[in-house]
Amino acid sequence: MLTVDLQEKLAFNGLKFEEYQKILDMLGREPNDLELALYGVMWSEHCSYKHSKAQLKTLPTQSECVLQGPGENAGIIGIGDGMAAVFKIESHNHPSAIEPYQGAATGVGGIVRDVFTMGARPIALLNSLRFGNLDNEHVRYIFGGVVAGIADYGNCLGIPTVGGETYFNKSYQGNPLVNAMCLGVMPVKEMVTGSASGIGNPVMVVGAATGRDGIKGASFASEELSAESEEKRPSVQVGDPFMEKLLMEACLELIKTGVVVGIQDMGAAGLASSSCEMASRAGTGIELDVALVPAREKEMTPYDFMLSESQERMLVVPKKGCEAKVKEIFDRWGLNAVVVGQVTADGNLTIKEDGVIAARVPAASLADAPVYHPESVRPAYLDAVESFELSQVRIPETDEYNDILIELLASPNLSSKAWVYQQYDHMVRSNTVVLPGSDAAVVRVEGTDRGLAVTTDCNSRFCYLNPYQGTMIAVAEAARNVVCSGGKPLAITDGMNFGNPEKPEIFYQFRESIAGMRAACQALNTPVTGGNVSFYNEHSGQAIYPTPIIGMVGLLENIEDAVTMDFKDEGDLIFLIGETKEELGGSEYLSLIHGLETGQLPELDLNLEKAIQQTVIEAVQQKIIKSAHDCAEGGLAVALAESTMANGLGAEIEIEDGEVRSDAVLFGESQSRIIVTIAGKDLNLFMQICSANTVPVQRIGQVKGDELKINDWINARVELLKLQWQEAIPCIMSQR
Amino acid sequence: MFKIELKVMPRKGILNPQSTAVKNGLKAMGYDNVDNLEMGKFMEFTIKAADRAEAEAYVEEMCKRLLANPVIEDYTYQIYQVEGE
Amino acid sequence: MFKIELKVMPRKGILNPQSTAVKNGLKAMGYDNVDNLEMGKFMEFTIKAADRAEAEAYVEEMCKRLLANPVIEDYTYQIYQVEGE
Amino acid sequence: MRFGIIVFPGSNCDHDCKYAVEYLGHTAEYLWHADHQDLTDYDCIIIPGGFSYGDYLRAGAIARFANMMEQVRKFAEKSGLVIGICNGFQILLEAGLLPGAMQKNRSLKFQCEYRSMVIENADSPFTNTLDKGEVIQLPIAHGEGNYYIDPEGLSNLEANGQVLLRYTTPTGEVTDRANPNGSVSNIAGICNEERNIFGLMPHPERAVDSRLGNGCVDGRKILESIITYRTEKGGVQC
Ligand SMILES: Nc1ncnc2c1ncn2[C@@H]1O[C@H](COP(=O)(O)OP(=O)(O)O)[C@@H](O)[C@H]1O
Ligand SMILES: [Mg+2]
Repeated sequence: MLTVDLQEKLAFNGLKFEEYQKILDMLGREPNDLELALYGVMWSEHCSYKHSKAQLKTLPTQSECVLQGPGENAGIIGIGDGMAAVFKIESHNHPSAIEPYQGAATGVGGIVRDVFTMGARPIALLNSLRFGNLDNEHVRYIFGGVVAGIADYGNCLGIPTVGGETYFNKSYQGNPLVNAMCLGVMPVKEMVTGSASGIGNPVMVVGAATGRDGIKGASFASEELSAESEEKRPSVQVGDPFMEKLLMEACLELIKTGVVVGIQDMGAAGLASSSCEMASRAGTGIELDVALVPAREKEMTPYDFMLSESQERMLVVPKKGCEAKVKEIFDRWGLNAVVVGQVTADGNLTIKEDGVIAARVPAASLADAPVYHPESVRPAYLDAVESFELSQVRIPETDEYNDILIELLASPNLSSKAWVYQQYDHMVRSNTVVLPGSDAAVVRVEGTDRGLAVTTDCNSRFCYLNPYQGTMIAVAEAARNVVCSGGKPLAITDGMNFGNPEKPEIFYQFRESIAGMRAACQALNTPVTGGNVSFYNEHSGQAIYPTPIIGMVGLLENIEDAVTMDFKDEGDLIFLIGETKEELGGSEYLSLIHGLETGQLPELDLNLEKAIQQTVIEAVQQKIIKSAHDCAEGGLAVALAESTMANGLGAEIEIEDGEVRSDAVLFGESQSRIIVTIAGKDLNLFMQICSANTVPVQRIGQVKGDELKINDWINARVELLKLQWQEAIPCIMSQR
Repeated sequence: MFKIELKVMPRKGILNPQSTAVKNGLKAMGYDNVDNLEMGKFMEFTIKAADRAEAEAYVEEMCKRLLANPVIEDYTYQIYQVEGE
Repeated sequence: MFKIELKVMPRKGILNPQSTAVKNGLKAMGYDNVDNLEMGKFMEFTIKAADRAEAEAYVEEMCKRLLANPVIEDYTYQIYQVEGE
Repeated sequence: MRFGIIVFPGSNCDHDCKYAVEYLGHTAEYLWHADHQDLTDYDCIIIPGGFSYGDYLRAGAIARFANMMEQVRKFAEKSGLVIGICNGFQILLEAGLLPGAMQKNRSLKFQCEYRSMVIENADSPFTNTLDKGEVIQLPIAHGEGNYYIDPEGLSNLEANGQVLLRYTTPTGEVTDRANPNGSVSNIAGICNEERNIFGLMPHPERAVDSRLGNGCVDGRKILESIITYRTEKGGVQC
């Protein structure tokens, strides 16, 4: 019976009545309050993926290099020389909306733990950020706080933050996105996982003491934001990067000793989720006594202990008899390491307080939330998008283009992001080969000559206008960025940020997006090794643009093959690989200059994409590519301008004035286009490689002087362009 | 003119790594007799206002908008009337 | 037991970046009536000591050694006797 | 040549320093902050960058009480070479081994980028392979590198030639724009009167391998100066 009392309880725990009935069936009795709370958090969207699970299953997850696909704390791929790369992306959107500095900082802390928990040393961080428009004071506050939070946390840890993306669009006004990605490396043989196997093995809590921080944070992340969110928010989690640094060093040292059976970080839903996930992965049970857990505050209840999201803690299952070894290592780092229970054979999660049982439920049942197949309806706005006619947009006069280019370069979306990444220590550990500011960043795998190219990409306006194709393009663009830095794309992690999946139009976006990712990942042979889904990104009923962020990792056999986007030497020849079509739909140009966020997306031919990427990879291997840069937001003109900035080297460009309207030539965002420069002496070899791969290529000019000239459309001093491009964000942010 | 002394302290129950670090630092130096350490910010400034009530209204507003972060900090202040127009 | 309230403020004449930033922030938000802003740290803690003089000696020493940097900071404190052995 | 690198719990450039020293063909050993090991046998002690104890009170404030810092003091008193980089510089200031203090950058932001700086004095164990007036480029990466010293202290530093590095434009001009953090007189690095202790905010150890970053290798010259000094003078005072 759904009494008022029960109704309140269910609402408090975020459970539906059907879900409650499923719990009754599983238990064969009524759950007590603590048990109900455990189901509440574990079956929250954030922990259970109940609306996305079925869709995620359709993604490709296998390839020659995948060692660990989705399901663990992070994915793992082999990168040769007996080494593995470990990586994952995670969102911290809601916490960052409420408390930008701490929300973003603890987001970084969480993803770093996901990586070192697999035994890997984190070697690089990236972050993908979305905010409302910067002309709003609150948005500036959120933006500034998020960047400072990421910076302070990562910098203190001594992990370089080497890349990411930063976009501004009104759809994120009340609901910013903060996704953090971490990449680590380790010898393949040192892999560990988060399973609690071995009946009788001790269960230990290590790291920070537990307070009442962020209780029910997972449930909070599974609701839409509203004006009341301020009041409802769980007590905010505060990060302690120094503690995390100690925890990381201690855990890596511990894992090397070989005494660890399983280890898992305590993220969302803290002790509850870490214990039941470790047990259910191994098919075992866990029994623990909360009275043994080191507490930061007085009079904590079992409920507080189980649901607290205090940061910088881990759950460790060592081999029996090795407790002292664990303690010894953590002691040296000045950290707690306490046995709180043991692995049991009964499959139950048993929670005691001072020896008295407070809750006992099958661990697998907590991890086995219902799976939903929500209804999906094509949103009506797509009709208008598809019927958009470009001919209604005026073509600018020749003498307007200089100003248009400057306006684009000085817009927050296309301007330099140095204001962001200079707050991040992107060089610490002396392995950063390609610094932020180019396409993908490249980090060396220490002790080898190998490098990993990493990038995050997503054009969410594209994904809004066409979720399927927009997501395909995101994958292709990520791969293109890896290739432009000299790498070969290997695998991805995905950060899916969407609105409320219970709304059919939103679920349509999600389903289409997954389908697009599937198609592109298959074609490019870059499987998905893990990721994160963040739903309910809405504010006052308004959803964000669908934002499936693609975090991609690629391999360079030798870091000396690394390529950057900037022009290197006067006289180098400039080529455009790929085709420019009359495609302005969804472009930054249409949005900024004409105020239109609509239109059909540029086409994407995955076979051509592959061939073009292959061409660049081969040319890189022949060591003839001096610079490479893909054409993304802002099109050809912006890409060329970006390549002039670093060294102040201009270019003289002649493009055949053909069928495509001039603004589309300059600013259209046709896909699969890469600008490369080569020395004159390598012309023949380069053309051979292009024709062997049958890709369209045209020589468009050469590196020359200190001006950028494109036909009779653009003629501007690089210094001037650079000033506008560089100062845009600093200027806005200093006018607080 | 009024002089304001404003204390901005971390909210009770919220982790405060700064305080912990100082506490541990003192302990390591042998000051075992120190306890309950909390660390926060202190600001003093003058404000021109018609009267105490107006000054207070300003201070409240400034705290909410800039000087304190209500999500993780509490503030208290004292107002003194001082010379100066 | 004694309770200590310690204020560590930037030395007079030393341009303190935090104070400057807050001052500029307030100005930018339109608070032209604010002046003479200084920002520093506030610490409170308890200390076990036989008497006030001993407590004071401890605090002086702790300030000199760790809690303040005399090159750029001045400190002042107040000592209150409180319950607790 | 044998370098010792002090490791605090929150050090993170210890690793970079070791890499740089080994890259140049010398040996580097880590020294745990809590140990009491005598340092006599080392040619140079490096106090690396990072966040020694989280730097929550003031950067370097707690680290200076580490056992190893007592050894560093003794080592320096006997004219041993000590170089403190970034957080290492902050620790040397807090320990009183170098004069002055650090404040937060005037931008209040952490800043990581390559910066130009001029060699103000080439007559030191840390700059002898460079020329006075030579402009080099090194990465900076700090949030509290805004060096302060009172006017009297400053004129002493200048008079004694203790300012070794000053932030400049790429062409060597000392301008306010070239100053990344608000340091008095654009100071990037100073030594003590005896010239055997050097503190600097920029990171020479991050600029030795041409395959990294923007390819700049000017950091070698600082390390090579130390090596040259030790090889030629055998380490007997200055
Ligand atoms: N939030 C961020 N953190 C770190 N680096 C960033 C961030 N935002 C942008 N960048 C860097 O700025 C450069 C330009 O970004 P973007 O224009 O998104 O590149 P692309 O279009 O090639 O993906 C890249 O090197 C990117 O890594
Ligand atoms: Mg790119």
